[in-house]
This record gives sequence, C-alpha cells and structure tokens, in this order.
Amino acid sequence: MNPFTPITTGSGFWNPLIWIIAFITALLLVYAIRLFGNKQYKKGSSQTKPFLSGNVAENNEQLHVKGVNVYWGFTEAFKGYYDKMKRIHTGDTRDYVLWFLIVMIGLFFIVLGVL
Amino acid sequence: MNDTSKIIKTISAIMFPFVTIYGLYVIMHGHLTPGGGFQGGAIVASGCALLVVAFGSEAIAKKVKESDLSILESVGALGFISLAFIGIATTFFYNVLAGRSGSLFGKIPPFGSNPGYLNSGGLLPLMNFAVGTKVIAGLFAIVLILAIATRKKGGRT
Amino acid sequence: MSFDVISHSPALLIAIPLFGAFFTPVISRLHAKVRDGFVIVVIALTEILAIFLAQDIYTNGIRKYVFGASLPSLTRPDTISIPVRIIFEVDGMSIFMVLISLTIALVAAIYSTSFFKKEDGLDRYYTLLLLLTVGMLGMELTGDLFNFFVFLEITSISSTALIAFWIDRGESLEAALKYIIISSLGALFVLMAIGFLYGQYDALNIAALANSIQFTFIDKIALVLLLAALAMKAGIAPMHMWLPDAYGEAPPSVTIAIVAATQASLYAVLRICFTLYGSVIGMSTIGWLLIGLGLLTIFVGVTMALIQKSLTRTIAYAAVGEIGYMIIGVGTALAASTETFASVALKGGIFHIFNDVLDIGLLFLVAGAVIYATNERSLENLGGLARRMKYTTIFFLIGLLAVAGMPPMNGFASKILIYESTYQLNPIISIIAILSSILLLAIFVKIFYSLFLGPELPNLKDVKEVPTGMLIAMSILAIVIIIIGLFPGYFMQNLVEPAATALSNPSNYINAILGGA
Amino acid sequence: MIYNIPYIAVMLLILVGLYAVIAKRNIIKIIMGISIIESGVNLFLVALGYREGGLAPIFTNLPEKTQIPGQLVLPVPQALTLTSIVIGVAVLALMLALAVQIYKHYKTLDVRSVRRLKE
Repeated sequence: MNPFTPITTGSGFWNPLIWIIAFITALLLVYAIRLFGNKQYKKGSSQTKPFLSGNVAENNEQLHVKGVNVYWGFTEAFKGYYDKMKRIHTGDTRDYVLWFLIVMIGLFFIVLGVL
Repeated sequence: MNDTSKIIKTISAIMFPFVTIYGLYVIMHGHLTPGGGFQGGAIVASGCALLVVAFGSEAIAKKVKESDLSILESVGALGFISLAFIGIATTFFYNVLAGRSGSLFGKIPPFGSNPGYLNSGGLLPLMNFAVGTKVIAGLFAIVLILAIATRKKGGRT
Repeated sequence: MSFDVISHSPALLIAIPLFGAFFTPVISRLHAKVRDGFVIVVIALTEILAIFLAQDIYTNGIRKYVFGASLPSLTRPDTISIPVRIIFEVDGMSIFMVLISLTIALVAAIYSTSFFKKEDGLDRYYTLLLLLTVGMLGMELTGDLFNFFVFLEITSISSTALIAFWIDRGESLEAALKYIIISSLGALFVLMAIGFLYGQYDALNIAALANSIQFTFIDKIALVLLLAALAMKAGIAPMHMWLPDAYGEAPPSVTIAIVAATQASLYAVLRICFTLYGSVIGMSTIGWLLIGLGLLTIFVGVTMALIQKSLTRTIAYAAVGEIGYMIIGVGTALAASTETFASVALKGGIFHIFNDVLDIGLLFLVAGAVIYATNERSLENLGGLARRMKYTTIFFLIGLLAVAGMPPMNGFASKILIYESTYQLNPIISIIAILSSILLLAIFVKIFYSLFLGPELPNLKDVKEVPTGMLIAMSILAIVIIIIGLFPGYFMQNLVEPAATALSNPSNYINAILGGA
Repeated sequence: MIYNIPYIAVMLLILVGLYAVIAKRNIIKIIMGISIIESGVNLFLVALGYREGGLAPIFTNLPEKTQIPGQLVLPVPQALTLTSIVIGVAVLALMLALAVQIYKHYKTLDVRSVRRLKE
C-alpha cells in the first residue's frame, strides 16, 4: 500500500508532501528576495538596538510582557462577553450539577417534542 | 484517648466472633442462598468496625497495619483473577470444576427443590472466598483510615 | 485443545492489565525500579496483543468473546433466544479506540517513571493507573450495556483517586470531589436508562437491544438520559466545567490518561447514536443537536482558554474546544445521513479523536515538564525557558502546531475533513470552526511566547532539562504526530476507514451476535 | 395502580436527592443526596424485576410443587442492583475520604467556600 496516498475530502485532496515541496519552494523564494535587501544594514551598530520610544532599555526582565497580558486588548474589547462567562463559571459544584440538569431537560424537550 | 465504657468494650468483644462467623457463613453459602463474597465480607467488616468504635482507632491501628490490609486486598483480587484464568483454555471465567463429580465442589445438585449441597458450584465458592477476602480487607481499611483521619487531637475516635 | 491467543485476546486485553494492577502492590515490595518496569511491560504486552487483534479484525471482521461459555464465539445457547452472558464485541471502531487508549497509557507509564521522584504512595498510583486503563478498555470492548456501566464507574473511581494524587494541594482535592460528584451522578442516570431499556426489551446486550428497538416514548427517555450523561462525561459545553478543574489539577501523566478516558465516553456517545439507535429514523435531529452543542463547546473552550492564568488550565480549555470539533464532525454525519459528505465528516470526526489525544497529550506532558523543572504553573511567573530546556521547547512547538491544525501536522489532516464536510452542510459551521482554530493558534503562540521566549527570569536561573524518561515519553508522542501528519492517507485507509465503516453499518454489529452461533 | 407505587417512590427519592445536591451547602449533605439518588435507582431496578407470583430461584427453600422454571424469576435486575450497591459503596467511601481531606485544607465543608478553581 502506498504510504503517500492523499486524503480525499469530497471536493479536493490533501497531500502533505506536495505542501512541503511548496513550502520549501516558498522558503527559497523568500531567501532569494532577502538577498536583494538593504546593504547598509550593519550588525552591532545602533541600528540593531531595540527602539523604545527614545528610552534606554535597561532591565530586560521587566520588559518581558507576561503571558497573562499578551492579549490584553482582545479581552478588553470583549469585556462584556468575558464578564458574563466569568459569572457563569462559578466553580460551585452545585452549579455543575445544575447545568447538567438544564441540558438534560432541554434534550427532553427537543427529543420528546420533535422526534 | 478512649472513653467508651467497659460494658461497650466487653459486649463488642463478645459479639465480634459471632458477627465474624455469621459473615463467613454468608460467604460460604454464597452459591446456594442470597449473599456471597461482598455481602458476607461487609458483615465481617462491620464487626471490625464495631471493634474500631469500641476500642478506638489508635488501639486497633496498633494491632492491624493498613499496609497489611492492602496486601490482603491485593491477594483477594489476585485470587479472583487467577480463578478466572484457570478456565482460559476454554474461555475466560469458564467454570472448570463444575459438573465433575469427585472434584472439589464438583457435585451436580439435583434439579428442583433440595436442601442445598455445599459441595456444588465449581469455582463459584472459591471466587466468593476471594471476593470476601478483598471486601473484608478493603472495607476494614476504609473504616480504619476514615476513623484515624477524622480523629480530633486528644479526643476520642 | 489448542490455545489460540487471538481468539482469547478480547478477554486478555482486560485480564492482563487487571492482573498487573493487583500484582503491582506485591511486586513493589521488591524495588521501585522493578515495579516501574513491570507496569511498562504489562501495558506494552497488552498493546502488542491489541495490535495483533486489530490485524485480525481488519481481515476477518468482528470478533466476539463470550465469558464463561464453552466456546468463545457461542453467543446464544440452544434454548435461549437472547444472549444472556457477558459478551465482548470488538469491531473496527472498538479496536481503534483501544489502540488509542493503550498508546496513551504506555506513554503515561513511561512518563511517570521519571516524573515522580519525591512522592510516596507510588505503588497505589500504578495500581490505579492500570485500573484506569482497564476501565477505558472495558468501556470500548464491551458489547453489554450494564458491563459498560461497571467499567464507566471503574474509570471514574480510579481517575478520581488519581486526580487527588497530590493530596497536599487543596485544589487537587477540590477538583477530585467535583469530578466524582458529577460523574457518579451521570453514571446513575446511565444506570437508570439501562433499567428503562431492560424493562422494555429484557436484554442488556447492545446488539440484541439494537435489533429490537422500537423508539417508543420510554426509548426516547432512555436516549436522553444516556446522551446527557455521556456527553457530560465527554466534557461537552455547558457541562464542561469539571474538565478544566480535573485536567488542570491532576498530575500531567494522569491527565493524559484522563483525556483518553474522556474520549472513551465520546466513543460511547458514538456507539449509542450509530449502533444502539442506529436503525431508528429521525436521528438527524440528534445530529443537529450535536452540531449545536459542538459549536458551543468549541466557542466556549477556545475563548475561555484565552483568559486563563494557569498553564494547565489553558491547555485544558483548549482540550474542551478540541472535543467540539469531533462532535460537529459526528453531528454532521448524523444530520446528513444520506449525503456523500456524511462519511467524510464521520471519518474526520473519528480521525480527530486520535489526533486530539496525541496533541493535547503532548501539550500536557510539556506542561508537566515545565512544572517538574520550575515547580511553577502560573503563566505570570514563567519565561525564557527555551534557554534551559531546548528539547521541551521543540516538543511544545510540535504540539502547538498540531493542536492548532497547522499543516503539515496531523491536526490539519483531520480538521480539513471536518471543515469541508461541514461547509457543504452549512457554511456558518465551518466558518466558526476555522475562526476558533485561528484563535487557538493565537492562544498557543501566547503561551509559547510567555513560557519559552523572552529574557531569563531571575527566579528561574537554575532550571535544568527534565530527565530522559520524560523526554522519551514526549518524543514518542511527537514522532507519532509527525508521522501521522506526513502520511495521513495511510492511517486513514488502515485505521480510520474500518472504524467509520463499522459505525455506519450497525447491521453487521447486530448480525455478529444474533445471526447464528 | 398499586404496582406503580414503587415507581412513584423512585421519582420522589430521585427528586429529593437532586434537591439535596443542588440546594444544600454542606458537602456531606451533597454526598447524602447522591446516596439517596442511588437508592432511588436501585429501587427502580428491583421494582423492574418484580413478577407477580414469581419466586426467587433459590432451590434450598422452595415450597412444594413449584413449577420449575415456570414460576421462577430470572434474577438479572437483582444482580444489577447488587453490583450497583457495591459500586455505590466504593464511590461513597471515596467521596467521604475526599470530604475529610478537604476539611483539613479548607477548614470548612461549605461548598460555596470550596471553589478556588473557577473561571
């Protein structure tokens, strides 16, 4: 049996080998474009220093954005949704049981009513 | 430490052998009457719980080690699985001893109302004993551990 | 009397780990190393047996095993019209799930040998791990509803005790208590449903029940009870809340075993929808119901993963989201039962079970490695670990790409099947699924950034790479992920398609038991 | 009607148990609620197995002139109930042990306080 058989999805197929070949081609292309880059770039000069609104970067540890804050803007934008979700996830065992019963009663209505 | 009265201790000590014997009876007749390994084991373990209540968990824990109980429990479970493995040549759990008169527990009981023959049932009585061992050890360990864990400092059990 | 191992292997798959479980306390009196080796050998032996059984099933069809009968295939004695003994029935789907469970159990055992060094009570830990394996295998192999309930309870009891393994952490105990309360409640409703079905048809065997099911009012009640309880055990929103607690607080080696146990509950949902109620018309409503619940699960799981502060809880919520993908795949197959893309959706859903267990498992093992090395699980106090733990970083990268469904990892192969088939049913479903997948990638990039990149933190100066046993366990999963990712068609043809065929033809399952001895 | 009384009792037991699980705050009472539900389910199984005029298949104590096997019942529901009781004992012991340990860590059994894991 041919191990390189593609997956047929009904309307197309997926073959990782073709993807890898395409990926490598794209990488080579990117590398070729990179060779045409700016020749004035020098390593070790002030060009490579991090730019922090004109401030001098001193303490590396404090500059690291912690994982909790990475998507601060996103969570702030969906504050209403997240506040609601936090209120639902109470951590109370009885609420877990209550959700289970609610789903069961909902299923009762749908299955006994529709089928 | 332990302030149950002398009456409770004495009566518990007298009752314990009777409870144990009744539990063993239930285990032994498991293949003839309602009951069996779990029920009889639970009766014996309740006798042990009686001792824990009367004498205090500390006194019992000195005599019976919890690790020994867990080994006993493993032995019961291993016995059960080994008995199931005996029939593997035919099928797993196959009752090899049943219906072979002359072998242990091999008597074929007559069909219909009868006084009950202890010598029948094949592997079932042996399996009942294995389960009984496991249940006695397991439930006794549970009672003992819960009694030790819920003990207040300086109070009784 | 010749002894044929293959014909006995359905029973041996249960018996060997069960024997090993109760032999572990005895053998651990010798030495800890002997015990570790013993556990690994027991699981490996079972896995080899399962592979042989799988080959036999793929060539010869369904295997059945009747306990205590005078022949393993004697399902009905002469005088009785219904099967009365406990019967194990193994078809393509069962053996597929068994292979998943055993692979995960093997990885968990290898990982445990070096993950636990300071803790005591490890002989009980291994006993419970083997019992959990037995429970999962039993749920997947059995052809008897009540026996299924027993194995379900074995699984929940042993996983509860394992979740509470770190008994000096209050959170572990809390998670374990929540888990046992909700799962014992669910199991009681399963038992109630079994009672309903037994009262109607005087049978407990799934094949016998499926043959005579009428879909009366009582059958509908039983269907609701079974579906609700098992969907809860599989962690479908809004009944997913026990899952992040349990996944997040258990030791990571236990967590991956519980991930596999959750998939066993999902298998039961499939078995009930496709086999037990498979001959009933009108299951497309159930399909749409599953799609709705699946979309909710994906959405809730992925969005809640974004705001978690603990590493393990984030991965746990991502696991909730991944469950939703399988559910919409399966739901699409039920909703569009006659269309051609239904089989594609079913294959995608089943394939994703395997991929999800591997991906989420690898991520949890990496989380365990981080906890082992730093004794810290909050995302706020971690950073710059790539300098010290380069292998762990590579494994996390592989798991990240796989779980987010990036090509060429295995997660993409199954997700594209789900996307394309759901798109033909309703484009909105696949749009939500794709967007959630992108969000999942964003979440894991965030974890990757905050955990492994960035400057070295002062409190993590003396972090070392984890021991070899854990690296071996992680590399097994990583290698399997890459191999499946590179040759998805091969696995599709040899593992997934037999499983999908077995599910979509319930009459084969019924005839194997009822059609002749 | 008289044969429906066990099923009404089953309903009542399950509802009482669910009430205890949902409305009570003490962990021990929640565990008791689960025990009550379990008794309800066990009663349901036993009630299913009842056949009028049937006899338990215990050969040692059958009355004279019993028709065998016509008058005997197949004791499957009883076996199911026993298995379920055994499992229930294990679950109960596990839950109580967890409650003891939780009391040691949280110094309370109020379920509203035992929720460090949320969101």
